[in-house]
Amino acid sequence: MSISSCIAIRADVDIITARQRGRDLGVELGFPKTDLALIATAISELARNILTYAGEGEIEIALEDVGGRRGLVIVARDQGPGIADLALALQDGYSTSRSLGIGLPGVRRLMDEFDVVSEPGSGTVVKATKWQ
Amino acid sequence: MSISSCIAIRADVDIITARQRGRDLGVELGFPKTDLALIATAISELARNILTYAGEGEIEIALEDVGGRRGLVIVARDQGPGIADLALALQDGYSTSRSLGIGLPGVRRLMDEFDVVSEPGSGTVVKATKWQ
Amino acid sequence: MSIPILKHGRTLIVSLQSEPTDAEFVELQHELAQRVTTTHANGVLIDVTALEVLDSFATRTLREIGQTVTLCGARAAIVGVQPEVAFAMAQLGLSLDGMLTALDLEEGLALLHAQPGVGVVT
Amino acid sequence: MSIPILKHGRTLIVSLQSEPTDAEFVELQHELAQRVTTTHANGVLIDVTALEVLDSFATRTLREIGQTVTLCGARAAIVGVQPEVAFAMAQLGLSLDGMLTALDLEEGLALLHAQPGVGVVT
Ligand SMILES: Nc1ncnc2c1ncn2[C@@H]1O[C@H](COP(=O)(O)OP(=O)(O)O)[C@@H](O)[C@H]1O
Ligand SMILES: Nc1ncnc2c1ncn2[C@@H]1O[C@H](COP(=O)(O)OP(=O)(O)O)[C@@H](O)[C@H]1O
Repeated sequence: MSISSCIAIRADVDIITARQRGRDLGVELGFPKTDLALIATAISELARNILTYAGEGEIEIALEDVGGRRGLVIVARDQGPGIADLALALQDGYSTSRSLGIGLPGVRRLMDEFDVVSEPGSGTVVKATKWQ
Repeated sequence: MSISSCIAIRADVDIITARQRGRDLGVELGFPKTDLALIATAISELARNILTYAGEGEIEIALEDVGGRRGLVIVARDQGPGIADLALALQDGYSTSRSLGIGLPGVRRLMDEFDVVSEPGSGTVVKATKWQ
Repeated sequence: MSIPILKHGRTLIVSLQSEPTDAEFVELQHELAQRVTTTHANGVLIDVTALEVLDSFATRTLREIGQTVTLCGARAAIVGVQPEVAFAMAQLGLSLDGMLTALDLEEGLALLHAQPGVGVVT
Repeated sequence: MSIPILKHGRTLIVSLQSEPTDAEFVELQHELAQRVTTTHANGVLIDVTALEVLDSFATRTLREIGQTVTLCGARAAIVGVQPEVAFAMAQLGLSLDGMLTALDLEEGLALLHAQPGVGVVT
């Protein structure tokens, strides 16, 4: 069983590859169909943010096992411009592009755990976990 | 081939002249039909803002060539009151007139590059580019 | 009035041939409301096939025309929006929400006549 | 164009078989607006049965397709949204507000034909 997978995000096809990979790992771990859709959607939003705001980066998908409790972890990582005002970026409807502005707050709702580390100039790391 | 054109905006007919001129230059440059409509619409919004908020000003339409990559540039320039809160003015639905408030954010969506320089008291310059 | 309004049965038809100025659009709005009442029309068709741009002002005015005409007891439909124009409007964030739309004059007439209260009286 | 558009009477049918890229979605939007006008279609059905994800970009584009097609004078319906996909969309905060939706192609066709002005003219 593959326990970790890393997908470089450089073009829009990579978004599809990344969410497909997330789905596959979710299936291996035995996640129900509803969770698979939530995971794939979350990956899609994070991968598109990398492409839109940082130009390129990577999505890592891994199995986490904390005292027998298993989860699927998505880590979205880029060396882009970072997010100046995180509180604002996490608000529904806030967007600095022509987009809907529900990516980050939406992913937070889709997943069980959600964490962003970002500083202007030093890129962005988003970590989101779905427990089984 | 004309590479630059400047239209004074003083009355509502000038809006039509300006967008027609933008279309013509776009045709000369070989832009596809869809882009011509986007360019003409962007010019229309910017020219009307000049008329509504500054009373008068000008629209410059020019060809830009950056290392062989060609684009059409719209510059809307006025000596009007300027925009006090740019972040607010760029939000969908914000308007200080009885208008729809989607001019500026809309033009940003229509074009590839978009830039506003404005200070209260010293007028407004909007620059928007469509790449080929 | 520079924009001609034709009458076909109980439908008023406006074919916008060249790009109207803002002032002409507003004049059209007044004029149509008057005409609906005086001529007892129950439908208004506005043909925008020839227009290469429908910006936020034009769109707002068309929507207001739809509302005005409806208040006067008729129905209005916009016909002939070109695909590039529709695409640009959608990008700008504009729609003709709440208005009837059709491909061309013929279909617009059929659509108006399919509206309750419009088709019955001819 | 990588996504095929079929014509059935006056309805254009798009069956999204594999997940389209962002670029393909935008191309579809252009293409459908053109086709509605050139083929005189009055309805557009987009079948998303095969899609496992409809994220914010896809949803926004589908909504824009609905607006564009409506502006051109036709009606668009989305059919086959899977229950898991619908659930994820709702969690994300997305809806297809303002669009027609149906279970499958057959019901979608019936729904389009029940729209005023779509069913009458064939
Ligand atoms: N990877 C990233 N790098 C830099 N900025 C980002 C990144 N992801 C999100 N942002 C910022 O946070 C804002 C909100 O993001 P999101 O909620 O996903 O909405 P949207 O992508 O639709 O704008 C974005 O508009 C952007 O300014
Ligand atoms: N050229 C300008 N000069 C001064 N203020 C402007 C100018 N253009 C836009 N603004 C300000 O920005 C706001 C938003 O503009 P816009 O998005 O085009 O919407 P609208 O014109 O419909 O109000 C305007 O209401 C106005 O207050």
